[in-house]
Amino acid sequence: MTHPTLVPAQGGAAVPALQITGLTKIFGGLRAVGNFDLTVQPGALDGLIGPNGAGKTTVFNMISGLYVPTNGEVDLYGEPLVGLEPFEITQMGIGRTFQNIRLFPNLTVLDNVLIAYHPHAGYGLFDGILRTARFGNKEREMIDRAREFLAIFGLERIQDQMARNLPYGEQRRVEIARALAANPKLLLLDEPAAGMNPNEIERLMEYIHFIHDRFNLTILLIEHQMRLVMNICQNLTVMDFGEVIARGTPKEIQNNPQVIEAYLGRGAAARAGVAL
Amino acid sequence: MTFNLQFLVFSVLKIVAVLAWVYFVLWALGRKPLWAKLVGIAVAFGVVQLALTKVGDFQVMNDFDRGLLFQACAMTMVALGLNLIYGFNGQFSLGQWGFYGLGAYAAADITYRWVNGDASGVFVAGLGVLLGGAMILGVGRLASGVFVAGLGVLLGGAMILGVGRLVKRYKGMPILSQFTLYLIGAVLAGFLAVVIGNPIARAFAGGFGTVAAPGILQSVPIQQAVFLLAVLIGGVFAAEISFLFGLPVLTLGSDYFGIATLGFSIVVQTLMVNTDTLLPFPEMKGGRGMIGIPKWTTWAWAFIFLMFAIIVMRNLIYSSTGRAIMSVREDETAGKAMGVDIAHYKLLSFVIGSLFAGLAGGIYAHYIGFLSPGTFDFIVGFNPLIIVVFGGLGSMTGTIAASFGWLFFLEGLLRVLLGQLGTEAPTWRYVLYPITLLLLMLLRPQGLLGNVEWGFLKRPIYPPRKDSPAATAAPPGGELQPAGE
Amino acid sequence: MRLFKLVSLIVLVALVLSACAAPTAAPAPAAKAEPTKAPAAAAPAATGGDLKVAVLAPLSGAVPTFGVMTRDGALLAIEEWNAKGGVNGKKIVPIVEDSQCTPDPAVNAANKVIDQDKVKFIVGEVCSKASIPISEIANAKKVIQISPTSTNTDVTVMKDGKVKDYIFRACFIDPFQGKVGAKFATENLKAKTAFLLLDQANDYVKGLSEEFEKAFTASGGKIVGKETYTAKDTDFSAILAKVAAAKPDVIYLPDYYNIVNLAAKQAKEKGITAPFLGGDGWDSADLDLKAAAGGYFTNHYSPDSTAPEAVAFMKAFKDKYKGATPDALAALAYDATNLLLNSIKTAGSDDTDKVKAAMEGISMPGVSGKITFDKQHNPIKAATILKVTPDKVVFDSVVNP
Amino acid sequence: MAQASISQKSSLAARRPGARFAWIGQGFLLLLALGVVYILVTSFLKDPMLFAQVVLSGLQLGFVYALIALGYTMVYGIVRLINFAHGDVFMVGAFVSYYAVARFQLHLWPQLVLKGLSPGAAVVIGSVTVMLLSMLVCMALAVVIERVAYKPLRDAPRIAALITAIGVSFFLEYYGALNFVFSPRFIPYQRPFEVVTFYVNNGIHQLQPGQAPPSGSLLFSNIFLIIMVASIGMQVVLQYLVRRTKIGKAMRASSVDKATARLMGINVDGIISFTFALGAAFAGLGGVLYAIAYPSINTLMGVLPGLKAFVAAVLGGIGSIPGAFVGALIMGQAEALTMGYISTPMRDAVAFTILILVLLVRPRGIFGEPEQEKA
Repeated sequence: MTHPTLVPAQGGAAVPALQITGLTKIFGGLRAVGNFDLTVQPGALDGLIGPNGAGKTTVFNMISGLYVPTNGEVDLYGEPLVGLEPFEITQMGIGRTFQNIRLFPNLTVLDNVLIAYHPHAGYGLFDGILRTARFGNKEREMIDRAREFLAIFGLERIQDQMARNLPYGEQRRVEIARALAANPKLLLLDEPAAGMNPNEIERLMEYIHFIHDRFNLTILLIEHQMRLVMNICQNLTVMDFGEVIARGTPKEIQNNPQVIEAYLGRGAAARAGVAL
Repeated sequence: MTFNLQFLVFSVLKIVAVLAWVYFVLWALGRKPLWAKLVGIAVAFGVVQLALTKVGDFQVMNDFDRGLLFQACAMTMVALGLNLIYGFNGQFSLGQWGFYGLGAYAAADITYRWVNGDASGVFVAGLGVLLGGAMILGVGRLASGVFVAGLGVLLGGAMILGVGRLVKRYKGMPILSQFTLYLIGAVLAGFLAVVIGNPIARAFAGGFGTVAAPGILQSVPIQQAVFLLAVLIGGVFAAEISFLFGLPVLTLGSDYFGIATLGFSIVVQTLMVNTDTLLPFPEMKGGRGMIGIPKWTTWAWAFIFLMFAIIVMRNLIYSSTGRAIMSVREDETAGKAMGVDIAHYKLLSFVIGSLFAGLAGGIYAHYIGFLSPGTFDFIVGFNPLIIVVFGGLGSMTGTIAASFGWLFFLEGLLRVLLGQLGTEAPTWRYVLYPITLLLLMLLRPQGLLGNVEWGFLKRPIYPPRKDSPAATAAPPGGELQPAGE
Repeated sequence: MRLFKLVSLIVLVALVLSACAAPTAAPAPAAKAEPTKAPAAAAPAATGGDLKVAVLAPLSGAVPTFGVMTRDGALLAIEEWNAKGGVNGKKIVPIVEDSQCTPDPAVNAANKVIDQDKVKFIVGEVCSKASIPISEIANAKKVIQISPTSTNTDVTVMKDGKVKDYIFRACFIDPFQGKVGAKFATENLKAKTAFLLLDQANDYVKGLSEEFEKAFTASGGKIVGKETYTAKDTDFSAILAKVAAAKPDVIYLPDYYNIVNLAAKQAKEKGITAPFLGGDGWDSADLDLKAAAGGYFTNHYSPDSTAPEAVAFMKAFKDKYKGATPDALAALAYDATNLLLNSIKTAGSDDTDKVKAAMEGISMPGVSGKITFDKQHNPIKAATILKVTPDKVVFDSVVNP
Repeated sequence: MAQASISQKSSLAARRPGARFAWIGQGFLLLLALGVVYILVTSFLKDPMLFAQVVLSGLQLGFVYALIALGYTMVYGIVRLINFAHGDVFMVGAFVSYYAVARFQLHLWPQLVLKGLSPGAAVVIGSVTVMLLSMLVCMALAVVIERVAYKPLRDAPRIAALITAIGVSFFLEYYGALNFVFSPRFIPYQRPFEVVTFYVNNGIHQLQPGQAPPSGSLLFSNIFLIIMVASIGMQVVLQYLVRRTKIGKAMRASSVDKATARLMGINVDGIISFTFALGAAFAGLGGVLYAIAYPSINTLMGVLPGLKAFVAAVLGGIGSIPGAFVGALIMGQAEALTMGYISTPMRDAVAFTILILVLLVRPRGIFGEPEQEKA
């Protein structure tokens, strides 16, 4: 996929994986996100945090094309994304999960993953209808690949179950696996630990580390669970009321009074630290 | 009036036999080696053919059953198409009946003209459909090769052909603009088809001979070929109209789409009533009904098209395209995030579904030999929806079984039963029918078969390869337990 | 348990709904048909087996009222014949089927009675769009079909102009009534201008108004306007506003009484004084006399006619159906059935070829006048003009085209 | 910032080059709109009186549709069900009033019981009694239908309830058409009061029976006024009920989130039944008024008005009460003007074309809240 790029990529070698500049979204007069900037370096595992309603998911939706930004730029490895259809953005290499898990509930786990392979199926409508040799080969290949892929996540034993019948934790893992199956360069995780108990969060952290290393991914995640964020993220960006209020390493953020204020309100800043 | 138990028992048995036959067909299609498949289909075909044959005075399936059978075949195709649109793609459509009607009228007009020594139907409609198709597909798709290039040069119809490409090149064009361009293209295509098709048709006029001495073009093989062509053109015509209509309208949400498609059905019926006044088709006779359509549908044709629909449907569903179609039903947003072009697959399933309806229309028109706008009333148009829901949304087997079962129940069993019960009883047919409908829906809201599939329609299994590499790196947290389940 | 609850609730609804209407002693009595009873014991016994006659009528679908009337008329005729000992010594067994005024169910019904019940004689359908596909099947299988009310010429004639041998009809075809109506308008009403109201989708209405237009303009009249409506319309005010603006001498509305009731009533309320003129579709006990008062329509018989057949029919129908007044559909179905049974009697057998020949040569006094068939199997009858007064429909004149 | 927005714009244009062709679609719509305006303006200029008369008849239709549409929109708003049986409840309303008037002479009771009442008041009271009776019967019927056919399916797929709605509709139509119920006939309706026509021509005069109004006068009837008053009145009552009362609050809560509403102690099933009953009451009233205005009744009479009213509700934005009203008025005008100036058979086609075009421009109807995509 080549697209004419009118905005030149910055720098020669060190093109950031994700570069967001001046991103703004206004919903009928309400500024959900304003002038948001973010740079994620290749191979990073960064976090985006902020209190409820800070506009984090809106940012994700703009990156993945579900919302068209009112203003601003999103570049993936120098390629501008704004204006593309969501499916095109996915095909350019952004995978994502959702805050409230969005699997295809009435399809099997295997089918869920196979849909992620769809853009690279390698055969078309007529191959499918006529069951050409090409269909046979590619389909077989795809299914084998999906199985191997599921095996990596230890999901092969549930591959023929309907997604809706899975327990919550497995649904979460299937969703992450499905996002990875699309072979993204950048993975967006929207509150992966939502609804998990501390024990599960522990495992999830290992899991995220594992996929980060194994697939050589760049990951950007939204999370409320500070323990997870503080433990695994390299850089954090904090949002409140649609604006960036702080950036830095987890350490720096932990001690930033502005952040504490955003989370706990004025006055609580003094007693902070423990909560984060 | 004496009560004839025998008829009643036969009617019940017939329903059972028909369902058994459907099961057999699906089982036979599901056999592995090709020859076993073919033998199975041939047997399924032959059994019915034999039952339809009159040996002396004995005939297992009389014309009453034959009629039900043909109507069931047509209904199956319509309902399968609707199941693709609604059951698999999740787009609540009430317009299927309109496309059925379009296909029926288009196909009927072509053969009508042919038997009356006018080849213009085939050529004008055929060219129109081809040009329209070329316009929709645009250069660089299926029709990219000799055909489109040749015609494009020949006709100077670059504009028409280009619409698809134009739309593709200028991404992000608003749907309404795309629609307008396609509409202009379609009108031009129709115009060109008339201008070019008519002279070609006239060149064939000599071949028809007279009524007394039919020419070569009225020989049976050519008539059959024209019939096949007519049904195909009817189907493709319906599909193309569905493309034009679906392009803007599919952007609406589920129920809104449903109402818009209901509107489409009603508009189509209005046009049918006015074929001889607003539209230039005096032979269709508007509300009076079109007579003189050759009754060329044989069991063989009905069976072939039925098999066509079943096989295409199944192959489509169990392919990557099918999974993409289903992802739209399951969760559009997640589908987008997985790289599925939602709009494209909505349109695709709508067009294929309408194609089935259009083909069914052609089969129907040449079975009954008479078309009246009354047949395509929107109230009757709820029937395919009822059938699809009865059979189970998203179950192909359910749709097929329900189509046959529904017709043989409502038009078969109920008719025979109530006919026996005196002269007042037949008025109760449409009282008992909704009660049955209510009870069935209340007892099995998910449809009779839910999502069970039989034989051929079962999901194909690809057993894991023996040499499949074991998971190379066991993931941490593999034993993730459900949270608070 | 749930099922039981549901069933009982459904039954409850049914009961309440019927309770609403049950004591049928209203000013406008409902047609209360009953299952035909066996012929009275006093009747001479029919001995020679059964003769099955199918009655195909739209008992559901868009026009169940026409279907019920047709069925009742036909059943009355059959009952009378059975009371007289049947035909050729055979008891007549009616088989009623619902054909819904739609091609598919009509074809299924026809196939069922022909193939399953082995019927050789069909009375029906009401609507042309159902009668045409039935006629094609019946003609191919040498089954005699007589449609009481399908006016479309295509019913008895094939596309190439050949007459379908086994298909007849008992009603006027369109041209005749249209001509009579036009003649009456110009000569008796001295009308110079006329306004046409027609239903594009109804071939009966369309046929009549086309013929009326031809005949009316040929005799020097002028059509000052033409408006279409559809059968499901109830609001005619937009159309009537145009009629009022055109100020015609007569308004030609050759549709069934239900449309006439609505249109004429609204016209009266709009102060339109020009008389309405129509066809035999007006003839019904349910015609709103106050609304249509001052209008005229062409018909084959007159309710106050003194012809013995008509008087007897009116009485018999009222007796059998608890005071219901027959309409044109019932009268025509009655005549159609009688034509058929008379022909079978004349032929002396139920061989359809013989019956067909007998039918072609028949001359029978019917409720709707003396009936003979022309070459295209259409009946030849004289037309009467009836006048609607606020209390009753009265005979006005006889017009020969 | 300025820099960023420029670069963004140029980049967007590169990504979406087709966006600049929006004028094609807009032009298409504009051409259609111009065509409509042209027809309307020329028709108006040709004969303003006729035009006004046509508009008036459209208003009458529109007000009746509004009454039925209220039921559709309320039910859809609360259970997301297209209640196809609603049109048949409307039909039952008309029949109940017919039997009340023609058989039991219910409309005459004030004259018999309350002697000394002025004739005018007696007619009013009698007619209102008939209407109330119809409304009550329809309410009861709707509650029974809701309990039998819809409630057991509340957790089933939405389509199952839709199919039962179609089933109930068929049942009412064809069960009603049985001879011992309503009979299948087209019954001339007997009005509880006489329709009086007035004409406007240098003041308002009453049109005497058999009198032709002077040319150039505008006609309207008392039934038009009654329909208008009833329709607007019911609209106001409903608005008040929904906005200002406790039960209205409960209705709104249930339509937003049934589970939460239940937790808040709202009897959601009761509210749903109430909504059905309320809608049916309006439909019953609509049925009586419709039958008085167009006095021929039949068991299938509810199908088309029901469908039109539903379309009107969708047009206005289903779930929105003022939307149903405005949508119904638009539908009425579209029908009357098509009948008057294009061609009657095209009426339904025109109505649906308008619907589709409106939905394309405003996907949730005129008053509908645009749905924000949740990700």
